[in-house]
Amino acid sequence: MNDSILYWALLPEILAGAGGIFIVLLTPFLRGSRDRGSRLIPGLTLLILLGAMVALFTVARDLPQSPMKELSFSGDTFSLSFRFLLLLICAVISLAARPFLEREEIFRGEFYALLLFIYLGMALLSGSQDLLSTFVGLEVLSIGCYILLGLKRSDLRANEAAWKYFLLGSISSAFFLYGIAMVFGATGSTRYADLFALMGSHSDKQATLLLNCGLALIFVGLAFKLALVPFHSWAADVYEGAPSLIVAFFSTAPKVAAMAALMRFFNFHFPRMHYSAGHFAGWIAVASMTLGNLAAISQQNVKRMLAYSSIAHAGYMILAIFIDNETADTTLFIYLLAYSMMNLGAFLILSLLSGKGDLCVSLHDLSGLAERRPGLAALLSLFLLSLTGIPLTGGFTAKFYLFGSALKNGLVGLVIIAVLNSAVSAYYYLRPVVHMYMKPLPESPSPAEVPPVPIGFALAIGTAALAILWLGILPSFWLEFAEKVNLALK
Amino acid sequence: MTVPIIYYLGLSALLFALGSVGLLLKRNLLVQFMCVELMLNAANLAFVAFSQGRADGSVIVFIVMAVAAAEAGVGLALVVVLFRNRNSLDSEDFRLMKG
Amino acid sequence: MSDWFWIIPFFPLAGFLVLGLVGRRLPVAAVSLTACGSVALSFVTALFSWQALLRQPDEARFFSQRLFTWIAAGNFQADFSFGLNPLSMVMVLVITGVGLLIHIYSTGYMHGDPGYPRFFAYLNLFLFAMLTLVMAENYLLLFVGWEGVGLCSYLLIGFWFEKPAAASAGKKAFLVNRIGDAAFLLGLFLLFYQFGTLDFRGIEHALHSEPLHFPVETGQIGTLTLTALLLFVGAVGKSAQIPLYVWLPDAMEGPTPVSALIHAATMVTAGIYLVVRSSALFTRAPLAMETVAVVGMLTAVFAATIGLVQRDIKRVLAYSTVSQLGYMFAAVGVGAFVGGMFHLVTHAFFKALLFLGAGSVIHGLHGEQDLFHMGNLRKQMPRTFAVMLVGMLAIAGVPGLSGFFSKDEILWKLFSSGHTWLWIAGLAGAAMTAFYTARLILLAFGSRPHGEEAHGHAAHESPAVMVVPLVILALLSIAAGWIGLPAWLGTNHLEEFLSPALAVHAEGAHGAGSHSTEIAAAALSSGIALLGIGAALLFYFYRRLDPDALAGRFPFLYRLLRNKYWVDELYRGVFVQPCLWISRRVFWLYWDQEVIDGLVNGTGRILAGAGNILRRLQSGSVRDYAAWLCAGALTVLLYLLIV
Amino acid sequence: MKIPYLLALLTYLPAAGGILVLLVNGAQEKVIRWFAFLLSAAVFVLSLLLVASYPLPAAGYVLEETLGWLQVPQLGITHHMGVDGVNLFLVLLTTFLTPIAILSSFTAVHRKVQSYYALLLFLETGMLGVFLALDLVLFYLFWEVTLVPMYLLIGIWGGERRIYAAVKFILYTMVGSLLMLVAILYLHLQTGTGSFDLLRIAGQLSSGAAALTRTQELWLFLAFFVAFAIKVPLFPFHTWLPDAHVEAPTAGSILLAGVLLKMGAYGILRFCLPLFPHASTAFAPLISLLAVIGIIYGALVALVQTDMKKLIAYSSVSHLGFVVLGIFSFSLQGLQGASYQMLNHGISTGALFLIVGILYERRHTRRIEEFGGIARSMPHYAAATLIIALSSIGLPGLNGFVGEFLILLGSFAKNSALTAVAVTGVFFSAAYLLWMYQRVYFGPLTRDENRQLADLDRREWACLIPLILMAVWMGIYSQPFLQRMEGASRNILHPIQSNQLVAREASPDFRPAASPKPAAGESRIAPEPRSFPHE
Repeated sequence: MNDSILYWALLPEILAGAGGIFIVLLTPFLRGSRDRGSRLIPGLTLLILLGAMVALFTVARDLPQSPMKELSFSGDTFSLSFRFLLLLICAVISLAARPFLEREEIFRGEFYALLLFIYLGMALLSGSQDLLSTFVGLEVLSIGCYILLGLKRSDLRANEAAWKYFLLGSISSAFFLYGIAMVFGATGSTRYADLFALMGSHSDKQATLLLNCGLALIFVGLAFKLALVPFHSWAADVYEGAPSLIVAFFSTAPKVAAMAALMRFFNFHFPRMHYSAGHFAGWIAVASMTLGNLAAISQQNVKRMLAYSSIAHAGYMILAIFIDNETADTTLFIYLLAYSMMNLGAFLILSLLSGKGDLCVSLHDLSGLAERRPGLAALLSLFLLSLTGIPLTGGFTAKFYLFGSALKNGLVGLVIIAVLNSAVSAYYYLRPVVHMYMKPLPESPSPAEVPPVPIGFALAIGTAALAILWLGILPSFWLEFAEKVNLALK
Repeated sequence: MTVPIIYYLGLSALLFALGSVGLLLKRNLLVQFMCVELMLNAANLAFVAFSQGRADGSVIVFIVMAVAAAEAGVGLALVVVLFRNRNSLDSEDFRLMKG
Repeated sequence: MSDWFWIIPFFPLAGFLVLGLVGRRLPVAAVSLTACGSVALSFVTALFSWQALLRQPDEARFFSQRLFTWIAAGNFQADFSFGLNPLSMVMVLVITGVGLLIHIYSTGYMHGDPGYPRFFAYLNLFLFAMLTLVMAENYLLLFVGWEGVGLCSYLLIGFWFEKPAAASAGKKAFLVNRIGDAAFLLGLFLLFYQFGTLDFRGIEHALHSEPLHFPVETGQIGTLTLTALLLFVGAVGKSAQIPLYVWLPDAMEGPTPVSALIHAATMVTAGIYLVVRSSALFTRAPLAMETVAVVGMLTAVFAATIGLVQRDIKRVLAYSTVSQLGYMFAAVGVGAFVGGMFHLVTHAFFKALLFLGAGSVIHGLHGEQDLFHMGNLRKQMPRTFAVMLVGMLAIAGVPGLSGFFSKDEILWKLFSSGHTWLWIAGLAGAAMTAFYTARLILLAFGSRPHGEEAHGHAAHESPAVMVVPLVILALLSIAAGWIGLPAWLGTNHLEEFLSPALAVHAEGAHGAGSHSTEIAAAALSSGIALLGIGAALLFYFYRRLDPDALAGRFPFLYRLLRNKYWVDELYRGVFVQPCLWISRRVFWLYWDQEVIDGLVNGTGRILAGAGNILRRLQSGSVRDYAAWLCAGALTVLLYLLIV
Repeated sequence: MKIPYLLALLTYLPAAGGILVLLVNGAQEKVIRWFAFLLSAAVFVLSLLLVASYPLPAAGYVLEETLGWLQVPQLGITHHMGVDGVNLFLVLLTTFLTPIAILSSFTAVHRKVQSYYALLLFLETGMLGVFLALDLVLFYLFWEVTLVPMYLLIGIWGGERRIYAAVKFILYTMVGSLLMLVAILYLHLQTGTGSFDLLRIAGQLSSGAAALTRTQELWLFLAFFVAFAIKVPLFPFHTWLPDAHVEAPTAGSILLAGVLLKMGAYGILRFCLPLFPHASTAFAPLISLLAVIGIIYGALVALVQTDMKKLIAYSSVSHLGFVVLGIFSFSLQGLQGASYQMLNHGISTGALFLIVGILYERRHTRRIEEFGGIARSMPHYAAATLIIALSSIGLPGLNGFVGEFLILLGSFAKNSALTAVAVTGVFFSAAYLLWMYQRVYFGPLTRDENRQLADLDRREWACLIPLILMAVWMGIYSQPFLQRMEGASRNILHPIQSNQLVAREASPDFRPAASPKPAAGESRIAPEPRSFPHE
């Protein structure tokens, strides 16, 4: 393998990192949000992200399609598709960020730099083939997130959310790290390829035990990021406390990255884990879906409800990790694409509706929204229907593909449970729809006037909606795209 | 003479457990933060133990330390913000959200 | 004419369409003309068809015309095809003839009613349905007519729908008939699966040509018997026999011409027609025949007893109709198909006459129907009195009049076929018939006792348009008997005419018995009739006997009869109320709302409750969360180590 | 006339119209509703082309088309649509009822007019897609897609308890359909055609190229069937229906009763029977029993309702029981009768809901006790109601009878005792409708507010007359319909009958046809073996 190709493969990340550093260096010279220069930052960030995307596809042509197992970072097509998704999410967020930040009076150039750095960490996570680089990626991601969460210093709820996430995240990092140590102890290496090779030859019982424990703790570390039960406890509080736009980012991008890492680690490199881990993942999946859906039923706070919903969705997705056939990564990608777009859309709209300080996010606040803002109501409904998995939305395509793949693997029972869970979820996803369309405008207190939609938001939400519909109505393009990823495996 | 690896590991596990138990018992934010640091360092200790005689293990330890330091920076900043807003360091004062 | 006979039902249909669609905008005269004219056209066509039929040789006396295929699925096919054979010819003549007279009568009777065009629309529709019924070439098309007449009956009984009693009576008629119809339908299914067709001629052909497949089911309940019985249940509903007769007395809520046409002359005889038309089938099911005979005679006597004490003039006639229909069933039940048809024809005339006469009385008294409020009408309504007297004598069976011949033939056939008990019951019924009809005449037209104030003084004779049909019917009531003279007196033209339609199967019922016995029996029955009339005279004319005293002597019996054996109350208490109660309490409120919806909503509640419990785990304290995290990690570790 | 992609055009034209409706200025109410009406009427005219181009006799799909750019080859989903005798008239029923439903809303709906008509048009697309789809996933897509407009129609323009009803409606049906989705996927994987095309899967199964074990077949059948049974609704899955109907706006009720319920029965015909002949046979006794219970039960519960709409809703449970009974009689008569009864029910029950809606618009109540004697104030209305009620009762000469008769005839051969019970439904249906009729229309006018009720206006006549004409036509001259249904019904029965043939030949009690059939104009197909029913 030619080194130049390797660096070439990292071109998007290099771009993003350089851009981030540039912004960080730029900000001290700007005088707050009023400065013309700081107004340029969002556009600059978007430009960098788009440039990264272009770079991504440019280098893709020259890259081998199979994973380069001997490298710590593989720029194969699998990581390529996930990096594309991550860039997309970041771009959508950066589109909507400025009006949001200005409304909350926390506009700072560093936000954009953080976004780019976090992308860096996530990209690393998606292509990493070495436990150490995985850890670094995870930590870059985490630390960035801690800062994002704490960005709104004056808001006590946001502070609490940040603290909870920080503390629990650190614990999970500790677990992850301990897991790495154990694996390292058992095999003497942190490279996936080495681990894989060594595992086959091991007959040492102690080492195997150590290895298994290590793998379990690594799983815990990643599962925490995905908010899988029983590592979900942070999710609801953090989603509720953090500003909606941050949550929109937060509930999507890190999950994409963590899922990619899980996929690469457990599906590509440790297929033999399938049996016992698959079983266990089954339990975790069932627990996540069920707990997420049930706890969401009686939530009054829409953000909190969506937090539980995302726990449930992580439960569905985890099925894909343990699918032992060639469709696993396609399935995961399609599901994540749909999931992130609909979650982004829903949270962005909530962010618009909830007003400054995210105060109006209860179901009651949505009552009669269709009268006031039919367009927003329709879009929010679209995202919610997609989350439910109603056909002609991306959510359906994703679930369809996922259930199909899982059935192909013989997971009939799990699929039936998942399907029943979907039916339950329909109940709470429809509640906002009920409020928006079927309840009258509340008389008192009169609802906060929703300001006109800033252009950035409109573009961001439009992108998400378009993606959802595209994936729902004409999924061929995306399936084909995702199936190219598939080749990476075989 | 080398200390058998198992001792290191035992100590590391003990520290890790201590950290987690401390987290469960202590209400002070700073103490909680220190417990987390303890857990991270326990893991680090395990690395050191495993990397006996291997260079790359030691390198990892340094990387981890760097990362932990970054985390500590953010964490302490958060503690400061929390204290400023609430004038308290009791973690039970920060239960606005639940259910 | 043999090509065009099928148009007979369509004249009234056209009349119905005209009246139904634009009747409200037409002048009264145009309505009357359309209504009567369409029936008259039918009648004339029927007469021509009859002539055409008579010109055919005996064995070829049928016309048939397939208009189009109605329903076809797989090997099932039913056509819209009309036909005429002697049997249906007789029915067509009666229906169009009597129908025409009643239409004419109604133009007078209904004059001034706001629903005048509607009334005639219904009446025309009824004739269409009735003609379809009798001219149908298959059972399914017959069923169309069968239900069609039921519908018209419903509409006409409830013609004055603002009267709650009328609305309710119409519904009752329809529903009680539906019970019979359900059985009828089952009978049709059985027919189809035995014969592969529902065509009359196909079935008759099969019965005749494959005697091995379809033997006479003596002493066993075979499929043929079951089929026949199911068809008979249908007939029981339509012809108001026990136990489904309850609708007919209530049906008197309708306008009187309706009672005359539908509930006396035509529709209610559809059951008889059905059995006779299915004679090939019934003769192979002796058990079914016995059932028909017994039910018929039971009804005849049962209804007659109720008729003895009714006060409402139309109700007396209604029970009389039920009773006379019973006679007809008894006749066909013992194989005297011709006898049954004969009585059907004569009954159509004299009962229509009696009803129309009663209508004339009611009309004259401005709606008064209580016999005990009438009296002395002989003077005010002499022509009505005269024709009703004729009708009464005819139904009572006074020798020489039509009723005598037809009833006598039935009684003779009962006797000669060995059904002695039925014969005795028939005689008793005949006595009662004579009594209650005489009572009716005497109460209405005779003088009042004790100086009771009668409404008679206000009465007036009906206009000519009502009286002329009465006179014609009276003439027919006298003369119609002569078409079916008994063997000792002349030729039975009716039997000759009908026998090709009934073919040979009626022969078996022709029992032994010489002319002398037959004469003796006739003498006995006429004596019985006179006895009944005499008793009525004693009670209500000479007043030698006091009916109240008699009632006082047998209070329970009297109350039993007065209250019509409490059958309506019984049905209400045993079927209707429990059914409603179960439907409401058990099915709807309990099963649907408690059990099923309880399960559905309960599932929701359980899920929400579980969710709430899970929510409570989310305590908000970061230490708890950390505990979850650690516990989770521990679990994962343990699981991987153990499994 | 040949129109390329006629089926797709038919299906998507209403949706395109719906989008247009959403785009115009919402204040132009008149323009919107006339546009919606004319568009749906145009779709109806277009759908008549299907009949015009229908050759007789036809057995298979007379019109099939696939739409390349809407397929998903990666998943094996094809955009395969087709018309045969089974769905032809259901498509027509949909296109026929939708303009009527739209027309009926002209004065009833003044709130959010744009969304209302757009949703009705979207709903039409969904319904047409369900009937036309010959690909399992495509079918499922449309199946689910119909839920949303109906849910919103009930929830936004419905009555007082509309939210409960709407949520119950969508959750009830969704539980069933999601299980069906699993079954679709499973079936797809098991047959290994790599395609969701119904014809290919059915071909694989019937040719033996792919086989299901008995257990698999039974479970798959159940998963499909429960989804359909809920939609039908078959007792005891029916409790969503009364709520949904009572709360839905008139047009919603018309389409819900007229078309949406048929989707369930159609699904059974199109999928359950051909794909799972053994399971269908195995479950037939149980399902027939449930159908008969539904017939009687629905009728009895309808009898005691105090709300007219609820009464009609329960009557649907009863009527659809007949349909299911007919389908599971596995006889040509039963099947054709069921297909016919679906149309009848669409027409007569749709019309009944329309009628109740007309009254509701005037009085804003549907409680029976609020009325009485309105035949005096609204004579035309009463007459129209009577005709429709009689059609629903199954009076011979009107459409309802033909279907019920054929169903009962067909099912009698299979299970005469059960049929005998079902026949009593004939009595009860008359009981509840005539009793209601008596209480609402007959009797004295006791309430002042009923005295001044206006009789039908021109628009209402325009809604009712087509329905009445259809009721009469289909009652008197059923051949144009039955002939076209026959070939397809035979196709559906084929796998079941070949499955049953063994049992049938073993039956000793077999009587040959007794008499030759009377000469008939049409070419009849050779009679099938007739066996005598066993008690």
